[in-house]
Order: sequence, then C-alpha cells, then structure tokens
Amino acid sequence: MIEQLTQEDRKLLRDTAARFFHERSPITALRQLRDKKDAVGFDPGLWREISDMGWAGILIDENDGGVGLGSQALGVILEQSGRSLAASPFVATVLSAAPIISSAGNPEQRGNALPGVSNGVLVISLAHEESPRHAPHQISTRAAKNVDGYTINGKKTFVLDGHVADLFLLVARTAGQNEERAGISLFLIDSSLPGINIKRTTMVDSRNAAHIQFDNVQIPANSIIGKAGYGAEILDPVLDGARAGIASEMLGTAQKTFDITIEYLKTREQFGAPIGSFQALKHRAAEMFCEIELARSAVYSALQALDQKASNTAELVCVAKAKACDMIELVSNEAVQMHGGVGMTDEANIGLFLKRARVAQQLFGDVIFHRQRFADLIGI
Amino acid sequence: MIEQLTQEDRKLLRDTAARFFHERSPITALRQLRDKKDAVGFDPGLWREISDMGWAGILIDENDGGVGLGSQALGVILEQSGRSLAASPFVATVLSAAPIISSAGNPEQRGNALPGVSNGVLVISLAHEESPRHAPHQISTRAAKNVDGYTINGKKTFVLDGHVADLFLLVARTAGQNEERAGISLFLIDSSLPGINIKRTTMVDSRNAAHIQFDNVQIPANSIIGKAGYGAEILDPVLDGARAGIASEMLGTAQKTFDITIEYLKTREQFGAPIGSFQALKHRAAEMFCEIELARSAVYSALQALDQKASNTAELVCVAKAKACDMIELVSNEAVQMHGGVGMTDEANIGLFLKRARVAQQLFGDVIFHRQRFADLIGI
Amino acid sequence: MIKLDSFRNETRTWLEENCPPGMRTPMPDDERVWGGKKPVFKHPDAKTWMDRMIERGWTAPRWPREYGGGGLSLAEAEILSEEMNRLGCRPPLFSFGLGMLGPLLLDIGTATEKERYLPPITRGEIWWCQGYSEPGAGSDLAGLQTRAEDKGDHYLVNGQKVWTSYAHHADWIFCLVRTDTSVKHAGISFLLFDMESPGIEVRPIKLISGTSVFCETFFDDVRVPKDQLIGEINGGWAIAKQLLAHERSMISQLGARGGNRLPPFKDMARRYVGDGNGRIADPLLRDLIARELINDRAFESTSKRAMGAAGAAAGLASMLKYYGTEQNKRKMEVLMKCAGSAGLGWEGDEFADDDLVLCRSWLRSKGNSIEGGTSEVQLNVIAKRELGLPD
Amino acid sequence: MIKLDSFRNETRTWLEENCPPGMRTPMPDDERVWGGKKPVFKHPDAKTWMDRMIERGWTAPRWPREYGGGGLSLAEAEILSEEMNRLGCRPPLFSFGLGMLGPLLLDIGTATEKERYLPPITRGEIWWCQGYSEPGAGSDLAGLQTRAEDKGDHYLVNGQKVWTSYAHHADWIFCLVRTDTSVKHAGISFLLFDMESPGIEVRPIKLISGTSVFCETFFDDVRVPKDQLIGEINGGWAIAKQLLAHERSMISQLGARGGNRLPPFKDMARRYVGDGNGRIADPLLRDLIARELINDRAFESTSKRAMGAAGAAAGLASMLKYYGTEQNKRKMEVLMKCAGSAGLGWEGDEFADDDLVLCRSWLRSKGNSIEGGTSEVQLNVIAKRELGLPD
Repeated sequence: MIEQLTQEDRKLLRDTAARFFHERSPITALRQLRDKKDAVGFDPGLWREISDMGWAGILIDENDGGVGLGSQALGVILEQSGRSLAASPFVATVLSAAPIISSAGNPEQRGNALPGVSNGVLVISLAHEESPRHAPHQISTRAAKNVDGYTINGKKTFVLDGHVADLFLLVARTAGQNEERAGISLFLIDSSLPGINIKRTTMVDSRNAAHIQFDNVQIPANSIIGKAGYGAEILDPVLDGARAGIASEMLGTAQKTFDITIEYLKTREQFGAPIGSFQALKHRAAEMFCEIELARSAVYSALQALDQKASNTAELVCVAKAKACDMIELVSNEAVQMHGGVGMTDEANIGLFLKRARVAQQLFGDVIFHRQRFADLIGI
Repeated sequence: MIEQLTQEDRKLLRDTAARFFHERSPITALRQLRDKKDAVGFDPGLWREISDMGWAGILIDENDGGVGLGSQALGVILEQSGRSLAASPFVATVLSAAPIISSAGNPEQRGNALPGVSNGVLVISLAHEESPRHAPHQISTRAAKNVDGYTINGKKTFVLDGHVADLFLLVARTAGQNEERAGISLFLIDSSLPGINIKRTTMVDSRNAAHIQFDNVQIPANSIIGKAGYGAEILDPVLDGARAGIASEMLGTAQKTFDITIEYLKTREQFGAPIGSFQALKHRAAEMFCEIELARSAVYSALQALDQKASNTAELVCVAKAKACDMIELVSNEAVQMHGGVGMTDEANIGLFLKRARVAQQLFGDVIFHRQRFADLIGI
Repeated sequence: MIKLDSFRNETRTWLEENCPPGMRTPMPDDERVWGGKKPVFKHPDAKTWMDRMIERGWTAPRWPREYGGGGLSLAEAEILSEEMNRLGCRPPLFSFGLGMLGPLLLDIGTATEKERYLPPITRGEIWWCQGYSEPGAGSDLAGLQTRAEDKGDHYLVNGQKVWTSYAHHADWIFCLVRTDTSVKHAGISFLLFDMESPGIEVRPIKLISGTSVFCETFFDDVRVPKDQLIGEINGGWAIAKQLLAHERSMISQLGARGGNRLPPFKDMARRYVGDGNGRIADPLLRDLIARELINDRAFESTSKRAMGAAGAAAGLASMLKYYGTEQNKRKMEVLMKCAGSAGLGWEGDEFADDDLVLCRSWLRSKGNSIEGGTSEVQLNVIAKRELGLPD
Repeated sequence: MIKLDSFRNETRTWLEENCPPGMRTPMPDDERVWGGKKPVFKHPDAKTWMDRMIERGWTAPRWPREYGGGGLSLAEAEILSEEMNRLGCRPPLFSFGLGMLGPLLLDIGTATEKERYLPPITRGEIWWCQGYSEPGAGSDLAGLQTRAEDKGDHYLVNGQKVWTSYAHHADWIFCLVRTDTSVKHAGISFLLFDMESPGIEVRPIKLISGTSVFCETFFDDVRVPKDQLIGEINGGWAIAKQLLAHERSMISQLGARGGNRLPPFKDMARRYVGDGNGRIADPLLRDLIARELINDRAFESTSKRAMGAAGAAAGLASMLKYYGTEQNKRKMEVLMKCAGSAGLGWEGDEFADDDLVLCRSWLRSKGNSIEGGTSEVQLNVIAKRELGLPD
C-alpha cells in the first residue's frame, strides 16, 4: 500500500505545486514554445526543476530512486500543472511509461530506467495507439521472435513526446489477433535503433506527438517486460492510473478556464452592467460549477481507489474520465462563448484551454470509450 | 396523386378545425372522460360530429366514401386536435387501420369497412405491437392456414381503443421468423370472434389501449388483405403516414403547451416582476421556440412528401417523428418546471399535456427508433 | 477505538434482539410511521419497533438524553446507522420534528421551549408540518403575506399557505408569518401552533402523479399564544434559511435514491431492456443507462465530499439539491424510454405493480426540482454565494 | 412559363459557353474573388469568368441594369442560380457591397448615391468592409463610441472599430458612428468613407483557428466629406438593424453548410468512422451523426419555410442565426469525436489536408455563434419579438 498523505501534507503539496507552476511555467511559457516552434516542445530546464521537486518520481518506489507518494499526490500536482497548461513529458513518461517498468520491469530494466526518470534526464514514451481513437488492445504491430530477440514491424500514432524520447515503451503483439487481449507484449527499447522512423506531429494544443514506423527493427530478447503475451495484464492497470492522472490535469485546466471566465463575467460590461449580472449567464455558470464539482469528486474517488488498490478501481476511473471529458467540453465551449469575440482571438488565453481540453479528452479514451467500458465492468 | 390544397384552403381548414376542437372538445371534456372512468374512453357523439365534418374520411378515397384530401390536410386537423388533447379513435382508425384497407383491401373489404369509418360508425384498431417498444416486424402471432381459413394464436399489446373496436386490423405471421420482414400478413377480422380476449388498459394520458389475446381464433380465408406473406409491403408505408400524423398531433400539443407556458410567464409574478422577465427563463423559452419551429418544418415536409409520394418520404418521416419526440419532451418538461408547484397539481392542465406527450412519443416509434431507421435509410 | 468497538457489539446485539423480523424488510411508502396524536401502524410490528427505539432514545440518536434522545457521539451515531443498514432495519419514525424543527430548537430554542417541544418529538407524539410557501410566494418565499397581528396576549393569524406536506394529518405546524408589512425579509417571524386551533381549514392538493401529500392550508383569525413565537419577533428569515438548507439536502438525497418505492435504477432498466444475463443489448439505451449510473456515482462521491467539508456552505447544499433532483428526473426519463408502453399505464391489473410505480414516480420526480426551492432558485444561490456574480 | 423556359435554355447555353472549365470546380477559400482596386485572381480562369459575368450584369442578377445589374425577376434569378448549381459554377465575385451595402442603397439611397456607389460594386471595383463593433460595444452594439464631429464641410471621425472583416484589404468602409453623445440609439449615423483616408490604421486580429480575416481599425482625425452620410443624421440605427438581419441570415446559412472548405459532414464522418461501404459500425457515433443529419434536414426545411414567409420577421432571422450556428458547432464537435487524434493536428505533413481543415474549421465554428450578434442576443430578440416576453 502506497503511503497515504495526510490532509495537511496534501494541502502543502498543492500550495507548493500551485506556486511552482504559476511562477515557473505560466501560460506565456507555452506560447513561447509554440511561437518559436521549439524543437523539443517543452523546456528541459523546467522538466529538470520538476524532477528536482521529486515530482517526476512521484509514482516510483523509493528503492528505484523515486519518492513513492502515490496517485492522490500525483493528482494534486497534475491538477496544478493543468491550470497553467504546463508542457512537459509528464504524461508520456511519468504517467504511462514509467509505471509499466515500476510494476513489471526486472531489476536491470528498473535500474536502467527509473532513476533516470526520477532525475528528469530520461524521456520514455509509451508507443501504444495504432488508430486515432483509443483502443487498448487493437495492436497489430508484430514482435516476431528470433534467435537474437525480436523483430518489430508496425506503426504507432499519437506517441506523446515521441520525437524526443530516449526510450520507447513499445506495445506489440507476439501472438494472437488484433483486438485480442492475449498475445500483447511490452518492450523497453532504445529510440535510436535502426529501422525506427520517427515523425513529429504538432498538435493543436501546441504539444507534440509522433507517428512512429518500425521496419524490421531488431531488438534484444531482454527488452521484454514481463512475460510474453501477458502484456495487457500489466498495461491495463497502468492505463487506469494514466486515465485518472489525465482526468486530474483536466480538472485543473477546467477550473482555471472557469476562474478566468467568472472573472471576465464580473468585469466585462455591456448594456451598462457587468455581463455576469445577466441571469442566463449566471445560471449557465452555476451549471458549470456543478459539473466541475461532480467531476472533482469523481477524480478524487478514482485517485483514492488507485492508492487503496480498491476492487472497483477500474469502474471509478471510468467515472472520473467520463465525467472529466463531458465537463471540460462544456466548460471550454461555454468559456469561449462567454468571452464573445475576445475568446476567438489568439491573444486571449481562453482558446489555448479549449485546444488543450480536446486533446486531453482523447488521451487514454474519450467519454464514449469510458461509458462503454463502465457498462462492461458493471455487467449491463 | 392526392389533390393538393391551396394555401387558402389549408388556412380555412385550420381555422375550422381550431374552432371545432376548441368549442366541441375542450380539455374539460378529456377530464370528464377520465374522472367518470368512461367505459368507451372517447365521446361517440363527438366522433360522429368529427366524421360529419368529413375528417374521419380525410384519407379515404371519394370512391370509398371518403373525401380524399391527403396527408397535409390530415396534418392540419391533427395539429388542432392535439391542441385540445381531443380523445377520439382518430389515431387507431383513421391513421393506421383504414389506410391499410384503402391501399390494399379488395372491393368487398373496402366496401365493408371504409364507408363505416368515414361515417364514424365503425372503429377499427390496428392490432400490431407485441412488445412495449415499437418494433414493426417483431411479429410472432401466428396465422396458420387451414381449410376454412386461418387459425390465429398470439398476443398483442398497446392496441389503441382496442376495447371498443368493431374490427381489428391484425398483423400476424403466415411464414418466417420473428423480426423477418417477409412472412407478415394482414387480416381484417371481427373483434367478437370466439377466442379473442380483450383487456382494456387505461393509459397515463387517460386514453385507452388494450392487451389482446388470440387463442385458436378461426378466421375466414377472405379476411386476408393483400397477398399472404407480403403484409409488410403494405404496412410500412401506412406506418409512415401514421408517424407523420402523430407527429402533427404532437406539434399541436407542444404548441399549446408552449402557449400556456408563455402566458404563465407573462402573468405569474415573483420578486416583484413577471417571471417571464427573468433572462434565464427567456432564453429557455426562446430555445423551445426554435425547437418547435424546427419540428414544425420537419412535420410539414414529411406531410408534403407523403402527398407527393416523394422517394425520400420515409427519411423525412423519420426526421419529423424524431424531431417531434425530442421537441415535445423538452417542451413538456420545461412547461411543468416553469409552472412551478402549480404545474405539479392535477388541477392545472399542464400535467395532462406532459402525460399525452410521452404516450405520443412512444406511438409508432420513439426518437431512438427513428434515428436508427434514418441512419439505415441513408446508408450510414 | 476500544470503546467504539464495544459500542458496535452492544448495538448489534441489541438490534438483533429487539428489531422485529417484519421491520427488517424493505418498506413500502404507506407503511411509514409518522407518529402523532392518532398514529397509524400499518405493519403489525411497527409499534413495537418504534416503542423500543423510543425507549432507547434512538429515534433521535444524537439528541441529549434529557429530551428523549440517545446522547450519542457522531461516531456512535454512524455506527448505529451502519448496524441498522447491515440488518436492514427500517427507520422507526419519520417526522419533520426530528429532521427540521428539533435541530432548530436544539440550536436556538430556550430551555423552556426545548423541554416543551422536544420530548414529544422523540416520542413520536406530535406530527409536525411546515408552513412556508404561499400562492404568491413560491420561489420568492420572503414575499409571504400571511399576517400575524399582535393582539396583546396573542397573535391573530390570517392568510393562506400552500404545499404544507401532510397538513391534513399533522397536529402542529411551524409556520412563517408576516409581523411587519413595511419591510420584506425583516418583517417575518416564526410561530408554532396547534392545527386544531379554530379557524384552520386544510385542503389536500391532488398531484399529477395522483397522490396528495401536500395541502392548501387556510388561516382565518387563528389565535396563537405569544409564547409560541420562536426566536425574535421579525427574526424569522434567518430561521427560514436554516430550515431550507436542511430541507434541500433531504430532497437531494431523496432524489438521488429515486424515491422510495421504486426498485433501484439499474434493476428497473434491466427489467425492461435487459437480456437473461442482466446485460443490455441495445447499445443506445445501454449508453443512456451507463451515463446516468456514472452520474450517480459522481453524485454519491460529491455528497460524501460535501458532508466532509466543515460546515457545508449554502452553495454546496444548493448544488446537491439542484443536481440530485435534475439527475433523478433524467433517470426517470431514461426508464420511461426503456419501458416504452409498459411505463405508460395509469391503473389496472394489466400492468405490473412496478410498471405503475414507475409511471407515478416519473411524474412525481418532476416536483423534486420545484419543492424546497426550485432549480432556478438553487442556480441563483450558487451564482451569488459560490461564484460571487453581481446582482 | 414559356418565357421562363426559354430563359432557362438561353441561360444554360450561355453558361456552358462562357463559364471556363476551371470555374466549374469546388472552390478553396483562398481562390475566392473579392475584387477591389487591387484585385487578386489566384485561379487563372477567375478574371475571365468575373468579367463575362459583369458584362452580362450577373454579378448582381436582380439589380437594375442601369447600375450594372441583370434586371432579372425573382423567378429568373432562381433559374440562374439553379443552372449555375447544375454546372457547378463558382460565384464570380464575393463582396459585402453586393450582399449588404448595395441592397441597402437600392432601398434607401438617393439617385446620386446609387449612381455613385452601385456600378463599382457590380463591376467588383471597390472592396467594401463594415465598421460596426467596437471593443466596448459588442452585443451592445448601440453602445458604440466612435465619434463623428460635424466640422462644417466634413465629419471628423475618431475612435476604434473591431471585427472589421478584411479591413486590411478593403478600399472603402461603411461605418456606424456616434453623432450625438446625449442619446444612445438615436445618436448614431451611417457613413461611407475611403480606407485610404489619412488617419486610418488597420491591425489584423489572429484568431484561435490561425486565420486573420478580422481587423482592429483605428480612426485618428479622419476627414469624411459630408455627402458621404447615408440616410438622416442620427438615423443610423434603423440602417444598422436592417444590415444586421441580412448578416445574420448569411451567417446562419454559412453555419449550416459547415464553412466552405470542409467536405460535407456525412462524408467527413464516413472518412473517420465509416467502413468500406460507407456504413458506420459504432452504434453510438452513428447515433450522434444521425442526430445531426436529422437536425440538418429540419434546419433546411425551416430555412425554406422562413424564406417563403412574407417578409421574414426579425425573430425568425434570429432563430435561423441561433440554430444554424449552434448546429454547426455541434456537428464540428461530433466530427472531432469521430476523428480522435487525427482531428487534433495543427500543422505538418503528417496530417492529411482534410484533417487539418477539420481542426481549423472546428475552432472557427466557435465564432459563428458570436459574430453578427451572439447566440445570447438572438435569444433575447426571439424572447422579445416572437414571444413578447416582458423586459
């Protein structure tokens, strides 16, 4: 069991994170990365600072060089980074790739990867999706066994920060058919191997992902994590952690979007009164407030279940991501509309929140995916 | 081609129908039927008057004793009757049973049934549904051929005015499996035949339907309408007409619900002002207005397509019923909410509109049915 | 912790020995025990159960023992509640006295008032009703016009209330009245009086769902002794707000559970569109159902979080009231879609009992977002208190 | 009827002979011809086509021939439009002069004004832009502050406009200005002036979608000859309302079509989630798509019905503007759900052109319910004009 933070510890962590992201990674930082078309897409110096705070290793056990504070602590940090739209390899590395190694890597793999992640010197990207819509077991990339290890052939898409990754956590199939849960295997491989072709894609939220082609890529046998063919057993719970994590980020993003909008409603005047005095806008704002609070409860419940390894964790994660998706779609759309013409300008920040919202909605499954999965899990 | 009414004719018909239903069948009439638990469930005298206006025979050809004015004229009348929630065997008889006989009955069947319908002396109910949700081809009632005709076994539900019907237009299967379109046959039979067990059901809208059980009911061979096994070819277009008809009624019902509500918003005062001056309610009222107008256009387009026998009639009917369902659900719910406590009382009429709305939504397919059918029809 | 463990053991033993088997079954609405001067015990075990709980002080577990309460700590009361749930024990007594008036008097009542009013509440001897809304004062509750004139030794009450729950059964009423017509909020007072006083007429209101739990209540020169004023003269508005917040949280919970008589939402959905294995084949209905089940989970988490928050703010109470009732309405509409014509029956043997209950519950649910402050009022409160939006 | 038939034949023949093949293809946004003093013809056939249509008077088919119009009847103009659609002919010329200023001048302009302004519009010689909104006057358009002071022989204009479409390309502006500061609506006038006048500065506004078709426009002591006032002094508000209604109907149609560059909604949906036969396997996405296609059909029918209504009321124009733009936003969100990460690309070769266009169009669609009067303003108008709800 992960060490539980007390209420006071959590409040302290939240205040620290809030101050950190506000000061070190304001929204202007994202704008600069975007406008200068930064080759990396995030600020490595900032990432090192984040690591120095212990946050890159927050999910990693102390024995592996991390701080091992667990999901609720992680949620606190992601909620704050979501408020300032901080660009970093957090999602790619801390949220999805490293936990796979933590939970199933052998001592050598752990030793090679985890301290580097905790120290902020190693970027590992999860190379997983093969279609534009999240489909965890829709894997047709093949890892064919041979005397020297495996030969990889296939194509991955939407690999977060894949253009600057040092290592890939590759999801490939050693057996079975597309869509089958059995037969999926996980590999930790070097991104510079011959036959790997990486194409950076610039996304609407000014972050980066990559298309990656694997053409007869030869990898050593000891690249495999866990047992061949049983990768989904490792992957699925890690994805649930990542879903709750991204939902935390969405919560922070939505809350900040809402805060900006409420401030605008209080100050913008039309017809001789602040527009926030018009009842139609008040009611819509109050409805947003309710949806944010519901999503907040759902996210916190999921994070707590993850830390407690509760038996209904997967259900609660579906609830959290589904609510976060619907909520942020509402909030981001209403925010732009309530800002009127100003909301349409690139100069205002509100559009950046809208853009980030849609990317986060897609990450690790949209609302449709999670409603269906929830229905499957509860047996209806 | 049905004779087209001119704009002026239609306006005249609308004014006549509006006056008629307002004067002869106000909402108090429905209340009386309900409160005295009337055995028939509608006023036969009123039905005779409606017939005398020529409206019971509105879809029936002049050669068969009707007036043959077509669907748009029918729509005008149903829209007005919907405003006063007039209870009559219109839907059962005029909208669904008679058109089957009109379109496919032999001269003897036509002669026996249609003049009686036009004159308001004959109630014919379509005995069709077998499950609580509209499923046109989900027919397991069997009509087994024998030397004397057919033996019927099976069970029907939600047969409108089935407890007072003189004849049933029975949908049964002479071949094939449940859900198959082929193998369905139509029969015009006497409701008093041995083996027919009719149980009246009182619905929430104070109208009546029946459960009907057929136990070894022997019917003559000449009861069949059209060719055995090809009943769906006759039934399906008639159902489309009925759907457009009920959508017209819903349009009238919703418009009246809305009119009552707008009037209430203008007169009810709270916080020293009419509640219709509060912007949140204004905006919601304006949104309802838009939805009503969209549904209106959809209904009119469907009725016109029916009269013109347009090739995309089925699609337009789906659009009409789907929009009418969503629209009336919104309008009826908002109307009750905007009436506050008053809307919850049996004394106010608004609840009667809510109740009728949900029954009409289910009749001949709800919004889910029609969205799916639309998608099928357009090939997505 | 040891003390709590032994409390749990004792409680469990006592409940197992004292809660009659008939009181460990799900309770139909009409078997609720409301107490009062002419109490009705429809279930044969109900009186025994109520009397035993009264004796132990557990009709009001957290109230002081001197007023007939149980004197339990918060932790002990939670244990009692858990153990009652474990056994499936019915609540022994329902009353607006226990839920609303009592807590108010414990908070602001004088010693005399507490001694006078609280014991009959814990013993279930008086059925209280509440007199708030008036025909012209619904959402704008402070616009109430029922007058209470100071006649020296008594107040003379004239006017009309509406939506007084169970007024046709109640023994006493707690009532907001106007004692100053020159101001709005600051001219309201809070009176208690006997419903048998001369000049009171009660007419039940029939609802669209067919039930009549609410009444119109008319006051024509009703004399109320002056010592039945609670709090300060013209100080009733603060009391009203306190009681309203409490009522809102009660209704939001009721809404979330979907009323009492209807089986749980998931079971009802399966009844209509489930296959033999409890799966729902139609993907669109399944999605609608899953959506509301997800909302239910999030709402549950939110309720717990709000309870945890130190002194739940008015805005949060309003949020729960708003969301819980709107959510319940959505769920009812989903069930109506699943049920099709089976959910449209009004009466008669041809419909199963659960079908008829669904239809009535669907209609009744429309009132959830109106009673205890409309959804619109809740949104106004949230906008003002939580968001600080300007008037 | 015979006359119309022969008109149709003549028109068809003329179009077939005169519309260059390159002008019978779908038009990318950046190949639109706007005319003006420095016209840009990106497509090699575009100038020929425009010149031939100008010669025939068909850049403004229904305007009188004396101003360079086609002098066609309503029926003839419809035939021309049908025949152009049949051949897939591109509109030869886009302009706010043809669509907005021209019809206004035809209605209320003096003979002199018509002679002066209309022929250059039909010939595509002047690119007009519109100066309405200001930073402090958006939804509250009548709150505009740009001053025009009467200086005897000219007006002196000072102030700032925002959301002036294509002001960085335009030759002239039609502009609402304040000529009386003591009243609100009754202190507004309508001026035309040359964008090359000294004292005008234009700054394009970059939108969230990456495009810049709108500008901020600053006026610093701009001299406008007094004969360039249209209508009465302080009579500009009536003109503004007339132009706004027109703009609203243009935007609602644009919205319904989902912008120009994006392939039709159904095709885009199939692109992302269709199987080989054009069917959409996922039942939930299929339902979302069907819902919007149904809304599209109902909206089309409504637009036609509104056109048919004698003199479409302001409320109906507002309804179309409101519904059309909200509908377009919903469709874009559905496409984004279908597209998944393929719709989230901003730039680069790794995304197909249609994918990038989808993302930009989705962002651009958010402005539809803001420009030309926000959705909130439209709902206000409907509540007032159509429903008569009190202020």
